Amino acid sequence: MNDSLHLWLIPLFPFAGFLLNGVLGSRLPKWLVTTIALLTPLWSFAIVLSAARGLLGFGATLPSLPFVETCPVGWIDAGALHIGFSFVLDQLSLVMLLVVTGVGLLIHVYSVGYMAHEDGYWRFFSYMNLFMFFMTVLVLAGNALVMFIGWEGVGLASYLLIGFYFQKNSAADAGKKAFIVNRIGDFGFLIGIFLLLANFGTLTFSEIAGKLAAAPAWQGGVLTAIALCLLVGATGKSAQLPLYVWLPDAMEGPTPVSALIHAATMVTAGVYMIARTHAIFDRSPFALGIVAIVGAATALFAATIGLVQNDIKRVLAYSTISQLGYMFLGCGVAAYSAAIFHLMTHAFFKALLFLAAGSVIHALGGEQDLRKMGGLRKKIPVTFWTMTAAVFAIAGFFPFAGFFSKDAILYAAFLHGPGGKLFWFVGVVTALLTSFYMFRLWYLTFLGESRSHDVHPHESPWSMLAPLSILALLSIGGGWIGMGRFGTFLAPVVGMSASEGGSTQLEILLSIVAVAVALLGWLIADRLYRQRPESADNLAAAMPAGYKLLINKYFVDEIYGYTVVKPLLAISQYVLEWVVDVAILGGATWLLAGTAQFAGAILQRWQSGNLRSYAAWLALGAAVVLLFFLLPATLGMHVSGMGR
Amino acid sequence: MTYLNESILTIILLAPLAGAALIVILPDRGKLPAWIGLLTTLVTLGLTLHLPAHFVLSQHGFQFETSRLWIENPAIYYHVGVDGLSLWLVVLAGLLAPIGIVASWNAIQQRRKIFYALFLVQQTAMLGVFLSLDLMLYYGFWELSLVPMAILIAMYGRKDGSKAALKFFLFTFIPSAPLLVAILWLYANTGTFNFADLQILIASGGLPAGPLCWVAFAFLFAFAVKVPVFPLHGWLADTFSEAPVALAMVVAGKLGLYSMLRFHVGLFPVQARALAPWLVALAVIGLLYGACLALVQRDFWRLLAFAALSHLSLITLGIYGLTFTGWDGAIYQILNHGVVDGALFLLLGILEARYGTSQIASYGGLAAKVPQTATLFVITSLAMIGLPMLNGFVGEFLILSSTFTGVNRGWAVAATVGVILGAAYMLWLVQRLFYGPQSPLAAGKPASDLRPGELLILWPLVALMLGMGVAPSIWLATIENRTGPPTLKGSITLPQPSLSLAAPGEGQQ
Amino acid sequence: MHLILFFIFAALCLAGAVNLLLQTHPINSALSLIVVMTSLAVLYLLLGAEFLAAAQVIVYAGAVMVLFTFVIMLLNAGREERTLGSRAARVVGFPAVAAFLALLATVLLKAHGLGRAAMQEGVTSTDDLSAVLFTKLLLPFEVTSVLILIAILGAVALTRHGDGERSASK
Amino acid sequence: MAQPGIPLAWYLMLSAILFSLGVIGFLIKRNLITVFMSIELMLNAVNLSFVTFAHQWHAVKGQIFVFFVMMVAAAEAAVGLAIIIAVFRARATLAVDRIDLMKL
Amino acid sequence: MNPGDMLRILPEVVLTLTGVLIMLADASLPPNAPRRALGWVAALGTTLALWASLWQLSLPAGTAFYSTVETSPFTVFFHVLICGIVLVVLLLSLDSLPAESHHQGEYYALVVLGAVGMCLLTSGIELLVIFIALEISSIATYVLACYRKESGRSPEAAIKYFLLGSFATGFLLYGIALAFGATGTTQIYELSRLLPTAQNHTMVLAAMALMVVGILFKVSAAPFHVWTPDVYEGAPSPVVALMSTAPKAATFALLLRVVYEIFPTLRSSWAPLLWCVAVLSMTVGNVAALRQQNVKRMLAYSSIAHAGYLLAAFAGLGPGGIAAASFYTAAYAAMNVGIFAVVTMVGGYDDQRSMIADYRGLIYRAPLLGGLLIFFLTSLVGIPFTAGFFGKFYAFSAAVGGNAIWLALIGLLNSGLAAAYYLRLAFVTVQPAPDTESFAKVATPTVGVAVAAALLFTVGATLVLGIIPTQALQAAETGAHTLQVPAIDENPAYITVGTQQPR
Repeated sequence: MNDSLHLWLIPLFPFAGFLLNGVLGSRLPKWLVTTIALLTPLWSFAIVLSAARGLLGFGATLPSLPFVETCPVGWIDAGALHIGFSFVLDQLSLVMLLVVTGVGLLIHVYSVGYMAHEDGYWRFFSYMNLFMFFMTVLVLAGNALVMFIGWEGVGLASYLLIGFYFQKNSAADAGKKAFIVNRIGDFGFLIGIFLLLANFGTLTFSEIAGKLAAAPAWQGGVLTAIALCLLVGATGKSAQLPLYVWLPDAMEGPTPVSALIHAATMVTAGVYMIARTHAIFDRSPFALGIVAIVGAATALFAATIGLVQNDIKRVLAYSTISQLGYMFLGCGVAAYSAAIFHLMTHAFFKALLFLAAGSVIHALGGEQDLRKMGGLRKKIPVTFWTMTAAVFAIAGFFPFAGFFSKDAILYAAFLHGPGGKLFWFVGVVTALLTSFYMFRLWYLTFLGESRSHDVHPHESPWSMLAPLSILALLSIGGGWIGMGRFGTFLAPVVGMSASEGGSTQLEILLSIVAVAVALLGWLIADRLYRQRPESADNLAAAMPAGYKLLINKYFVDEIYGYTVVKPLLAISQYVLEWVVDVAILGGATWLLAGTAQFAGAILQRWQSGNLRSYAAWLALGAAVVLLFFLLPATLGMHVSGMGR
Repeated sequence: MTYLNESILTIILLAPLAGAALIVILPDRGKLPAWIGLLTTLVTLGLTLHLPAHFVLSQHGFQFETSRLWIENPAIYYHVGVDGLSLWLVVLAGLLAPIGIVASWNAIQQRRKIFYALFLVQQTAMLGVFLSLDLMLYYGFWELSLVPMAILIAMYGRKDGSKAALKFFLFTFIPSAPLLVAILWLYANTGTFNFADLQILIASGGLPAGPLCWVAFAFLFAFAVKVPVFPLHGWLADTFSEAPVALAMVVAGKLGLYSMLRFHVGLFPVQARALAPWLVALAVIGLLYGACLALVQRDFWRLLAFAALSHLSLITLGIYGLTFTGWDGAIYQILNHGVVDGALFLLLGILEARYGTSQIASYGGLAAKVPQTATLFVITSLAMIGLPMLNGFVGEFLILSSTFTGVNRGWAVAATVGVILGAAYMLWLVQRLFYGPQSPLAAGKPASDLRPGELLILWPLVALMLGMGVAPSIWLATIENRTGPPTLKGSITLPQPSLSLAAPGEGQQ
Repeated sequence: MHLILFFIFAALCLAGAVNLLLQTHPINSALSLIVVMTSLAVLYLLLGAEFLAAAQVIVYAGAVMVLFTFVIMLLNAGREERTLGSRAARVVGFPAVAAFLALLATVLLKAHGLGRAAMQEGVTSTDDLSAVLFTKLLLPFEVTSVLILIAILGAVALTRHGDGERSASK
Repeated sequence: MAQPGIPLAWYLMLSAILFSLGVIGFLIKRNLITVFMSIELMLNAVNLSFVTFAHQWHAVKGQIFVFFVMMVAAAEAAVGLAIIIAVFRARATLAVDRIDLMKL
Repeated sequence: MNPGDMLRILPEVVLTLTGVLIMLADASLPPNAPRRALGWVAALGTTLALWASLWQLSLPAGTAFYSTVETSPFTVFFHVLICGIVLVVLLLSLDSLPAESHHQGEYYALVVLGAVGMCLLTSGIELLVIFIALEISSIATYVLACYRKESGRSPEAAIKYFLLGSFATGFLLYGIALAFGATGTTQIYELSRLLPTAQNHTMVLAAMALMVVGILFKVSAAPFHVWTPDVYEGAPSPVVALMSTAPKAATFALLLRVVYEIFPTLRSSWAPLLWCVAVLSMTVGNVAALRQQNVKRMLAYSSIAHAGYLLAAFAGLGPGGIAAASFYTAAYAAMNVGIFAVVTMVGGYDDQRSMIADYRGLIYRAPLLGGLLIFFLTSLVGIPFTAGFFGKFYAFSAAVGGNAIWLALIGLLNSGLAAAYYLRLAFVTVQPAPDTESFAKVATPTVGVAVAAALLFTVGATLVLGIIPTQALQAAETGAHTLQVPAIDENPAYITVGTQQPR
């Protein structure tokens, strides 16, 4: 069929890969595992590309967007509820798909090298394919419930991949934590779905948008509630305050996983979801405000923690959280295209950062502590140069990709209503911090002298470097599309915000400020870590409280531990199990049984074995029976006598 | 074929009994009883599959019906039949039986004859409960199901079997006393035990309302203990931790929940509605309570017991939400729970058989040693905590969404919280059993992974979980063709979400 | 005349009964019982039951009580032991008997239409008695033979030493 | 006295009192044989009632009943005393209060 | 009297002749000859009697011997029941009595002759006949209870049973005397005709009270049950099997006759009493049984409870009350004789292993006995598809039919409570026995042909009454109709006592 894109094939290929490798992988030769693992996302990518080709005007004409494909058989048909498997391809999902399958494919390739010597090679790739499957389902989803499939599914894949080294308690813990925290977010999403169902009677995004469009005056109220519930879901998946805690721990997984799931794709699902349901958010300024606040706060918050982390992957993790905060900020100021734009560029450079970090770690034989690195520039040059491109991109230097997208968000924030300036200011401060800690990482890793003597770094294999290089190119050039074009492209889906029209003088001015700030961050890092390496420690020593606060990540995990987890366990154990279950309910049962037994004991005493006692009881019984019969009769006579 | 359609239910009921008789007659030599048991249950399963294959979707009411006078006065009929409500439950019962046999294959080392014979009797009793359309016949099977169960728990209990068996028996037997009185009262006032007749007679309003209320309550109470509904779950944990795996997997839920739907809500819709808010509340409390307690259990059977409490409470919520969709979800979830719990029991039973303990703390790091077990366990756990595309989700979603849209948002939200806790305890269990460094126990015992026979039963189950998660319509279509209570029809359906009601903004305009 | 006889023998009856209770030696109790029984025989006579009066003396006072005495002698039963005994008998039994008697007394004393007994009235001849006994009540009469058979069987089975019982088997 | 003789109720009362005394005897006597005698006393009391009622109704049946009761009493005496002998042989006591091997 | 009258007491005649034959044979056999064959003679005679009873169905219902006995489906029902019980008990005794006992002849004769009394008790319609029949059956059981006279317990049981039994007979007799005093007759039909118009209403009431006391004692209903545990514990097990069922069935028949035929008009008086007694019996029986360690004693308490259930059947005055009570008697007999058969085999004639702990692991030592024990216990619990269930079902459905819902509820809750101790025994049976010396020594009881037949009968009866009870129930119903029951009035006066409407 010419007019069919066979969207369902996009997730299906990775799923097939998952099944093949998952079921048979342990028995297949390694090369076959690799082939299956790589070919399946490649096919998906190819399909996406073929679709994109038409859209971008390169090839044959394709059906107009949005293109909807629905499975003829419904999924859940119960009573009045009809939910089908429907996939939607529009500009938004296309961009996401390109990122997901493209970056995903690159990371798969990278993993071939990175994971080459791991035991669960086949297991790793089957999980990766599973992730690709769920992620593409999430992106393509035409209704909220199908999206929820992907939503939960990527959480599952993330859980499995974080816990890949399951023999390590920390890894298993991290996986569990990720899943459960995500589930808390999913709880919000689910409630949101219920609210949608209750208020719209449908979960299909287009129908919801249509119904909203039909009621132009409908604002706030229940829509705010829906939006906030969805936001909870998004904060869970996209590691925003207050549900970000799982992401740093997720670094326990293999590095390609961190790159793919916890940097480039899955964590951006929240942003994607908000963009997808923007019709609802648009009707609730309050909810949007919350989104912006959450985003800005997270951006700043995570950046401060990132300043002092010593684990290379953790720095990147906090930077991811911070960057996701930007995206949320973008959504919060209704600049969805900007947010998606940043999402895309971020996918390039953050994947690159992680992969490069992975390469570093690979080179150092598993070392992740920044304090034990240094002087790697010469030893692993390709890694160094690609990483450098990424650092510049994330720091927001012109003309790297990050510059364009971050700038678009900051500009949109600046223009956004009363709080906009504040958001912008927070964004700029975050940019400063980002620049600082990224260069700190850069310095500590590559420059200076090696601080560890017993390692012999070596450059990574080709399979790892090739993806690095491609991503480096994208990090450099990915932003050149320009916000204007990108915004126009996405406009049919997410609309156009005021800031996305084109560049103005103000925007240029703001850009200059941003670049200046980034430069400032570099300079500070340069001063602290290149010129006077000891001064950083001095600074930390000078502000022990602050440093302690930061290095311990504001004690958030501990706070959660003491306010949520421990009380829950304690209440379950002591109040519910011991008091309610054992003492009250068990006690009640025991009491009933005990009463019966006690009564039994009393009645046994009755059986004294003494004949005369027995006779006494018989006599009593006889007297009672006699009384029983005679008394009513006597009374009756008396009464009737009275009657007479 | 017509003849078969008429007698198929009788054959289904008799098949396990025949197997039991065969086991009793033949000598107790080696695995002979187990083989006969397996064969019988497989045949029974095959027979039950006849039902969905020949179930006429377009035809309303009971199908495959047979009705014969059994006892003249009082008029008790041997009256059996299935509708959408019981159809898949029968198949489920048929499916769980071979699983139970496989679970017992190596766990039961001695006195196999008694075990398998009683197991098959239990099977008949359970099928009988699902099939009976005469209240006395139903009650007969209902009580009969207790005996083999209790005896086997007493015989094969892990530590103090007879105590647990007694607890189980009394907990379920004593509440059935009011149930019998209620049934007798109905008979005394209507002169029939026939389900359909009673449904009409009760709906007609000819019976005095006050006593009817108590009658309905007696029904409910008996079922609620059997399910169990919080706070009547006292027997559950002990039974789970003592009962042989094959029995534990059939003991909770199904019978009670089915009975609630058929005989409480089905017969007494008005009274059920009056009590529904309370039950919804209890169900949600039980859901959260079970989940919380499951978090802190040290023994995996007890953990599973409280998890079951939590899940069964969810189904109860679906039933007493009194919405059409909720019932769909509830019935579907009963099936899911059966499949998932069956697999979990089987897996944990295998672990216990190989490692000799059910203390979670003794385990750890098993995944490297028994990867297949770990994989299947994780998949089953995921199905249990309601991951989309696996079966648990569909039921959960239907129940929760119908509760949210049609019953009460607060309770629905609270119930959803319980679902999250479900993920917590299950994943924690997975982690403590399979992940982390290997425990001394795990390292010390050269235990093997799953055997072919076990795989042969587990993979189809997993496939079923997936199938039921992806294509629930296959089941839901039949489930919806059930005979609802006459008065409830039309009065309660899924509250059609209407924009005009839900969107105040539009109203203001 | 009737009145005097009634009072004398009723008093004898009661005295005998009370003495039966008060005596601690079984043989004394047995003698007291014989007093009661013979007094009752006189009362039967007063009520016109000649045959019964005779039977009472022969069967009861004679046969039955002889049996009792015989057993007392056989077992060499001595005075009653002063055992602590039963509290229930006192606490429960006596009030119960009192209530029982009181209730019966109300019934009997308030009963309507009860006649009076005079010496010459309603003497039943043995003829009348046997006429009924061997026609209308033939069956009970015959059945009594089974009863007596059983009594004999039982007495034999119980008192005969189990010579072939256990010792023989061992 | 308007009528000759005495009221039958007196006989009946005598019977009731004798019966009660028999019951009391059962309660207070400590020797199996005397306990058994108390029962005989009760039966005799009932017999008096029967004879009285027979007089009241001029019914022979009452007297025949008494006759049968006597026979039954005789049979009972035979069996009862045999049992008492058996008890004495097994336990070497006739004290009622010691016959309490089985209780609770 | 006409010759046809003999046909109306044919079973009794057959039994009597059998008894006499056994006595004669016993006397004429050499002292050391085995007397086991006499048991078979007794069994044969009982079978003949059973057949004779069934044959009596072909006679038109009617009376004989100047209206002192009658033959009706009601009497036939109980005759068959009693003969059946006696037959099974005889079979049981055949294998459980010590083979070398010299008293076997007397034993069988006593059982058979006792059965004459029991049979006559159900068919007598003249209080004199009933009194004598009662004494026959009682004296026979007194003697049988004492049968293991060399042990200390058996004579104790007998003396307790005997003295208390006679004591209670005194009350019954006094009641009869008062009834006679109120009407001048002792023929049941005349009584029921005359009583409503009797001058002395209170005397009638007192008569009824005392008669009921005497009968309730015999059926061991609370509070007249105190003798039961001691007697059951001490008496030999086969005898307990007999006396917990056959005389009890006969006395229940008598109770039915007394309350429904003699005092039907006083229903408003006796129904509440029986209501109370029923509730008290089941509760006392079940609760006291909970802590019992001795199996026979436990079953004694259980029989008290079952008497309560049985009373509940007609205390509620439902339309099927009499039939339900009759049926229950049969059902109870089937399972109780069965369980006592098992107890006899396990415990031995000497009751050496009668504690619950002795039953540990029984099912592994003796699978058949263990399985049957569990089966009978299940039936006693009242699990469907056994006689116990349908007995209970009919009893309580009669109660509910009579609007005595509370009675039914209490009864069924009680049966739930009862499950606790029945199952305790059942579960002990399936527990693996410890490998200690004392358990190793326990001999595995051997099941002979006679006992096997007895067990087969009881199992069969329990199953038949549980699965296809229609015929038995029809028999019970036909019997109930022939009992002269005036129509149950619509609004019984007891309703305020028995049945507070649940609110």
